[in-house]
Amino acid sequence: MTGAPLLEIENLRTYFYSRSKQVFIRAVDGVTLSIARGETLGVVGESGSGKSVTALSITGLVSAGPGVISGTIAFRADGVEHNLLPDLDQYVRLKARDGRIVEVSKDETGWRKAVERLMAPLRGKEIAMIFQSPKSALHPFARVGDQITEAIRLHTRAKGPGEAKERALHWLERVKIDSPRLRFDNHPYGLSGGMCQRAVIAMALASEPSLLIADEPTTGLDATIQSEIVGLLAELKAEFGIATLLISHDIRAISRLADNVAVMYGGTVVEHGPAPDVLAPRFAPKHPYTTALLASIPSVQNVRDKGYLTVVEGEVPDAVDLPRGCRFYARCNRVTDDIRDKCANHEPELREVMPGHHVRCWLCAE
Amino acid sequence: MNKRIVVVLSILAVVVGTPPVSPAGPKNDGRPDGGTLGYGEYGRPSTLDPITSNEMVSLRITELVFNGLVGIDEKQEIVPELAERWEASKDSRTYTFFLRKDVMWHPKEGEEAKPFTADDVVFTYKIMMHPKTTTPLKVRYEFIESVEKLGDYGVQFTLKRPILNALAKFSFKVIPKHGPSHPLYLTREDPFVRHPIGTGPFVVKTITTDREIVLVANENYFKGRPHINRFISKPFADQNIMTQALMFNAIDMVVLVNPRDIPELQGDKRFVLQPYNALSYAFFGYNVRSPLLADKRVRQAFAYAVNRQEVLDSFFNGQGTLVSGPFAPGSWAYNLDVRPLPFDPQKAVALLRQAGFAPGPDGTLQKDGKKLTLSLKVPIEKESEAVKRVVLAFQNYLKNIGVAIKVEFKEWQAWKESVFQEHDFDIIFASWVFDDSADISSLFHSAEIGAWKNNFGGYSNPEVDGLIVESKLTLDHEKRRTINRKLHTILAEEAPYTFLWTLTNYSGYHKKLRRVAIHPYKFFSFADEWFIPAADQK
Amino acid sequence: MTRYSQIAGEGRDASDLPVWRSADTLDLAYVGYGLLIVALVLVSYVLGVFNWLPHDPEQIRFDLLNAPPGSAGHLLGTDFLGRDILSRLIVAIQAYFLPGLVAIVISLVVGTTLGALAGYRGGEVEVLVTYVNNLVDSFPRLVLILLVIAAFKADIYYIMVIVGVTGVPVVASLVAGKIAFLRQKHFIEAALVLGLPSHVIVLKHILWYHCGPLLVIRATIGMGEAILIETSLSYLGFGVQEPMPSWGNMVQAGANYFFQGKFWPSTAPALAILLTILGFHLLGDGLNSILEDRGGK
Amino acid sequence: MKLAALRPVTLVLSRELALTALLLLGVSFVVFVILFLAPGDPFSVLLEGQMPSHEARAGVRDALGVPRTWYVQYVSWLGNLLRGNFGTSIRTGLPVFGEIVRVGLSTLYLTLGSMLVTLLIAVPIALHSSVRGATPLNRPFTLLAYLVSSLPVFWLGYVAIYLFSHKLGVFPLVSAASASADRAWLYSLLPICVLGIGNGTVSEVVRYLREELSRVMAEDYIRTARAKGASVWRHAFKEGLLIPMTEIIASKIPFILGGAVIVEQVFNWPGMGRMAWQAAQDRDFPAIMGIVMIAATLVRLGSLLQRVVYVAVNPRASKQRRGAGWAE
Repeated sequence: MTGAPLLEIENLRTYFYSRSKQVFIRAVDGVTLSIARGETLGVVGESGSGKSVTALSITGLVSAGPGVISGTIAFRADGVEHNLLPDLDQYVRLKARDGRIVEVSKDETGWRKAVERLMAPLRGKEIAMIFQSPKSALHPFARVGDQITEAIRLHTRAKGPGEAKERALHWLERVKIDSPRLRFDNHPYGLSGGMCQRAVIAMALASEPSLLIADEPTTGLDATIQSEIVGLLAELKAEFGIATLLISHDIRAISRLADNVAVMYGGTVVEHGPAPDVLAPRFAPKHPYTTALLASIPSVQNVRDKGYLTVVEGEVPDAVDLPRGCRFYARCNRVTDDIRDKCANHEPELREVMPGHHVRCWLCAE
Repeated sequence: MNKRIVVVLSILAVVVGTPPVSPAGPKNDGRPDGGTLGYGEYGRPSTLDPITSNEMVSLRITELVFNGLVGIDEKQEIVPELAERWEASKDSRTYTFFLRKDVMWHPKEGEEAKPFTADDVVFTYKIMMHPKTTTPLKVRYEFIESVEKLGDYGVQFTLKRPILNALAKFSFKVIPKHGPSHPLYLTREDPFVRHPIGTGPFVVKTITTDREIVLVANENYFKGRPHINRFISKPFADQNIMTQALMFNAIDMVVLVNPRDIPELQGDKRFVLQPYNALSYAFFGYNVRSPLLADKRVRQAFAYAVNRQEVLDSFFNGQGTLVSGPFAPGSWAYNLDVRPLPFDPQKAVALLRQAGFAPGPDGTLQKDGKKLTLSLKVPIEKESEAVKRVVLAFQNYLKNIGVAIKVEFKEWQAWKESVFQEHDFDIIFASWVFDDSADISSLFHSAEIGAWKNNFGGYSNPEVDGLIVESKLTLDHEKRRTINRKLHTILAEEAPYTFLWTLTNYSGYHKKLRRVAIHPYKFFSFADEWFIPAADQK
Repeated sequence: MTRYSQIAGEGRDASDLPVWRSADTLDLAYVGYGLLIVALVLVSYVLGVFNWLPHDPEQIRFDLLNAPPGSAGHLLGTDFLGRDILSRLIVAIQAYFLPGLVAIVISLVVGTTLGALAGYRGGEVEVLVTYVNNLVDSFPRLVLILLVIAAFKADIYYIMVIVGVTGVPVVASLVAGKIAFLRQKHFIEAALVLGLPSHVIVLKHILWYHCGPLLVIRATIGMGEAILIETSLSYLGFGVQEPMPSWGNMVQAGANYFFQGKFWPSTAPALAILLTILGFHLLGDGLNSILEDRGGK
Repeated sequence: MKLAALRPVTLVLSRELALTALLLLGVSFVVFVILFLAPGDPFSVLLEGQMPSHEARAGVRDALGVPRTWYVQYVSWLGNLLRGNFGTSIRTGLPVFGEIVRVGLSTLYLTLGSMLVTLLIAVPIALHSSVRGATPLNRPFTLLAYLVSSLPVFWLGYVAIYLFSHKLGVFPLVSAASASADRAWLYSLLPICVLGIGNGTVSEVVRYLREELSRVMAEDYIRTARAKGASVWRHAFKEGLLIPMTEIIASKIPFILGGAVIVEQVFNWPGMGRMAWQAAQDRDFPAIMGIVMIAATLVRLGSLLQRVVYVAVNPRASKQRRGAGWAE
């Protein structure tokens, strides 16, 4: 079953419940994605478009309860298929008064237990994660080396602390940390952001996972370091070819690393296809949002074309109160009168407009 | 009420006596030796020697450890102790004591026991009077001019002036010359005050980390080895807990049971409640310097206004007797013909009217614009329920006749200063404890007015002064008796105090203790006679 | 997903409910209880002041010493002088009212001043304030009070001054901490940029807007502490003195009869203390979590 | 602890020691000032029972060799303190220092024991409610913690004695020394528990631990730990439990010592508290000075220990300037 993708996300919905407003915040609302072995899938979108929550949902790290997750996530590691979302609804009880849900009580304990039971064998071992702001992602009190060693001892057949340490050092070298033996004994506060991120990456790779989720790995680092890290990731990709879910709003990073790209907007995927096509400004058909997004990237290309940079006008829709129709409708500059009604009132499907290229827009309806 | 103002005076002595001298070694009275007695103390002793110590807890210990030249028995009679006999000169200015020759000091650890000699007596007196010595006793022995030893077993005291009942004063406890580390004076830094050695029936063995004082029988006590092997004094910080401790056999004896616990113990067959008559009475003392209280009718009115019997009955289970005058009841000087004033509010009001007081707008009496409002000062103590009850009851009674009393609680020290030094008070509630009920000169003689003198109320009355002096000068017992009865009558009528009652003290102890007799104000004087049947010694 | 979709769009009119509706019911219960207690305290204070009492709290009944509850119209029974316990409980509030206020005012005023200085000025001042705080914190409260009693006198106001002073560090660190937090959020810089004079910033924006609730909560807790301290001292004989009733000296007096199986004289005031202080605590806690919840979302 | 970690510890330790010394100096001065301003005269205690004349007092004064000017008094007193000589108790004439050390040990035993009890109660509640959030299980316990924190401790003591000694007869009512050895510990159990429960800090300990733990649980590095499948506890323990625990306990020592004063009275425990009370009554100034000093020292040592733990755990601590340590 090599053909089957490594990870298949089907119509994922992750809602948070806000007690103070007594409503659901629909962070992720019907995302469908899939990653094949060795593929790097880039996910782009403004902040608040639900990229990170998607990632966290996959690894069951969505913490802020009470919330609800539904849909299916199929993960196929070493020939076994895991459904990462067993039926969690049973742990949620809704109390509705005159149509509105006034209270959501959630059996946190049961919920967590279920998730943990499922995730225990996968997390870290099969699915590793890289986070943004690496400095805070590392344990402040523990030596960097030890943190990596821990991952190794947890998930690999490294025998004894000695060997584990060796492997840890080996990984530190792999991620191009200068004088790894020295760094091994450093505490996070002793390292620069870039080094921390390298260490985090080393920690993630050290357990030789089959899926790597990089959640905005370059955010919170200054520009030069960013490109360094991207470069590193590129090399590692070439070297190991680990399937990667790369989340970033840094289009350039995506374009450099991703095979396929999914564009998220308002908690759902609006466009999904091969990286070159999706990221090529003139490629058609294309979702207006993607166009706008690309147009807003500072790049020689853009400037030459227009002589100025455009911005995506308007704001990301409120996750609490999503429009009935197309989520981009309010900001869309390509609505034509004959489809305006549809745009306003009916949400378009994500349909395959070309082999392997999906767009969610009425323009591409026919 | 364990802190009291102690006035120490003395009584007429029968002149000469030569009692039988029982040999050292076991008492051959057929009663079993052995057993341990643990008794509870409220508070801890400051020091364990007779000179620097100043409260009841220490007093009890010193009574067990030391002896005086003479002793005073239950019947207030002078009995020989360290001195086997004595002589007074005709002019009663010199007293000669002939000491026992068979008395040994408790051995110091690692040393031979030394014999008791005249040197020790002289030493004790000298050290007592030394300016650097910290002791409450000095003032009591200023009447002695000199002391000299007549051989090893004779001491002669010369008095500055002949004073009445000098003999009883020689009951002061004698300490050994080789005891204190400093030869001239005794301060509380001296180790002796914590590890005293005496001649008494019990020897201080150890002080545990819990401040329990363990005393063991003195094998060669000159009156014969005491029956009980060990006395243990256990300090308590809470009287309720102390009573509980007695009831749950943590201790065997409480020397002075709190009145409120008496019913509980009475019901209990395991314990004996033994009354013993303390030579004391409680009173409200008035500051006659205050213009409001200068008029005796006011003071009398107060006496009429208070239903003392009711208070006694409901707060002290009637354990006591009302007193009508300045002498402790049971003393020969007490005049039984004078009846305690009855409870009679109308009379009280009438008296106040005569004194010129009329009810003001707010109900409180007043005289030419001046309200009849008085301050009643009371010392703060942790265990002060009885005091509170009496004082507040008093306040209540006087309110009923339109007198406003402001009750003020002050810490012990501050209270003493404002009462005895600054005389800044109208009324106090206190009680006198006598070791002789017949001499009240320091309480009411006008010469005793002044800072730190006992006539704190500033009461002065020539007639009373006269009578007091007269009674001091007459040596004829009957005459003195009539004089004192007269004094009693006058003071009862003058009411410088409102005389309240004398309480029956109860000691509660486990019934295994036998032949327990308790001295009115020295408590453990007869402890060497107590015993525990062999069966109960466990 | 239909299961959740029905409420999906209904955020519109549901947004921004008043605090009391959005808050967790139990927190509300806490606060409610706390407020009830506060109200009770105030009411009984008024009752005491105007002497609207079931009985004369001073009236001694020789025939009714330590009478059990309900006897002869004494709802909570009588004490060791046959005085009505209920009336005394009510009157006793007054024993705390002013002294407690003194303690609270001292700790709040001094505390906020120091805290604000430390947090706002920072640097040397902060170090100094820290030192002072640690210094005060070094004294066990009760022992210090005993010291002062030994030195001066067992006056409730003296004691409350100590309680107030020893309460300073907590307040100071609360305020300073808050300010430090605001600094992190560049709140103060922003204000400065707006050209606000610093006293306005400190007083109005920092203390009033951000520390207000904290301080209110501290005040209630401070009151509770005052009551407990007074109780302990009453046991030692140094508390509020008769004839003025205080819950402390009532418990103390009543406890003398505890072992004789007469519980009510001490239990009634003890419960009063318990419930009151509990009320103060819960009020503080409830408010805390509600306000946080608000701030959080 | 690895050698690398040791250096900062010693460094900070020395800094802390200096601060402690400075604080104790301050303490001593405060104490002295209070007592110096005091009206009345401690020496009258010596003459209790008699109505002392001023000359007599002066006599005592000279006898004890008390200098008259305040700074001489202070300096000499301080000098003595440093030499471990706290003067001699006016009441008992015993050297104060030795006396305090003797009773101090039993007080220390009492307080440490009760701290343990407090933690045994507070930690589970805090853990449960911080990890699980408020559940019907831990809510009542939290409430209970609040309840006991509002009890007058001496009354609690009476209740305890009534129940366990009076009614059930479980615990002996006598102090350790006179109880037979095997029951000695039993006797000490009751006061320790009463103080542990009734010292009024349980609720605060619960609250603080809960908040700290939930704060740490929300940290990024905990998420990282979960992401790599490591045990959350191992990662959260130091900052989430160890440090807050030491902090709160260190800061509560004064309260617990205060509670000890009462509990020692009730349970007849031969400790510093009783000595303090006695001294307060008798105006035994040297004694109470000494007690306050020792108590303050204990408090300081507590916080010193807390700092040591903090530094040992947090390698960064030695780098940061020691902030006010605001509880935030």
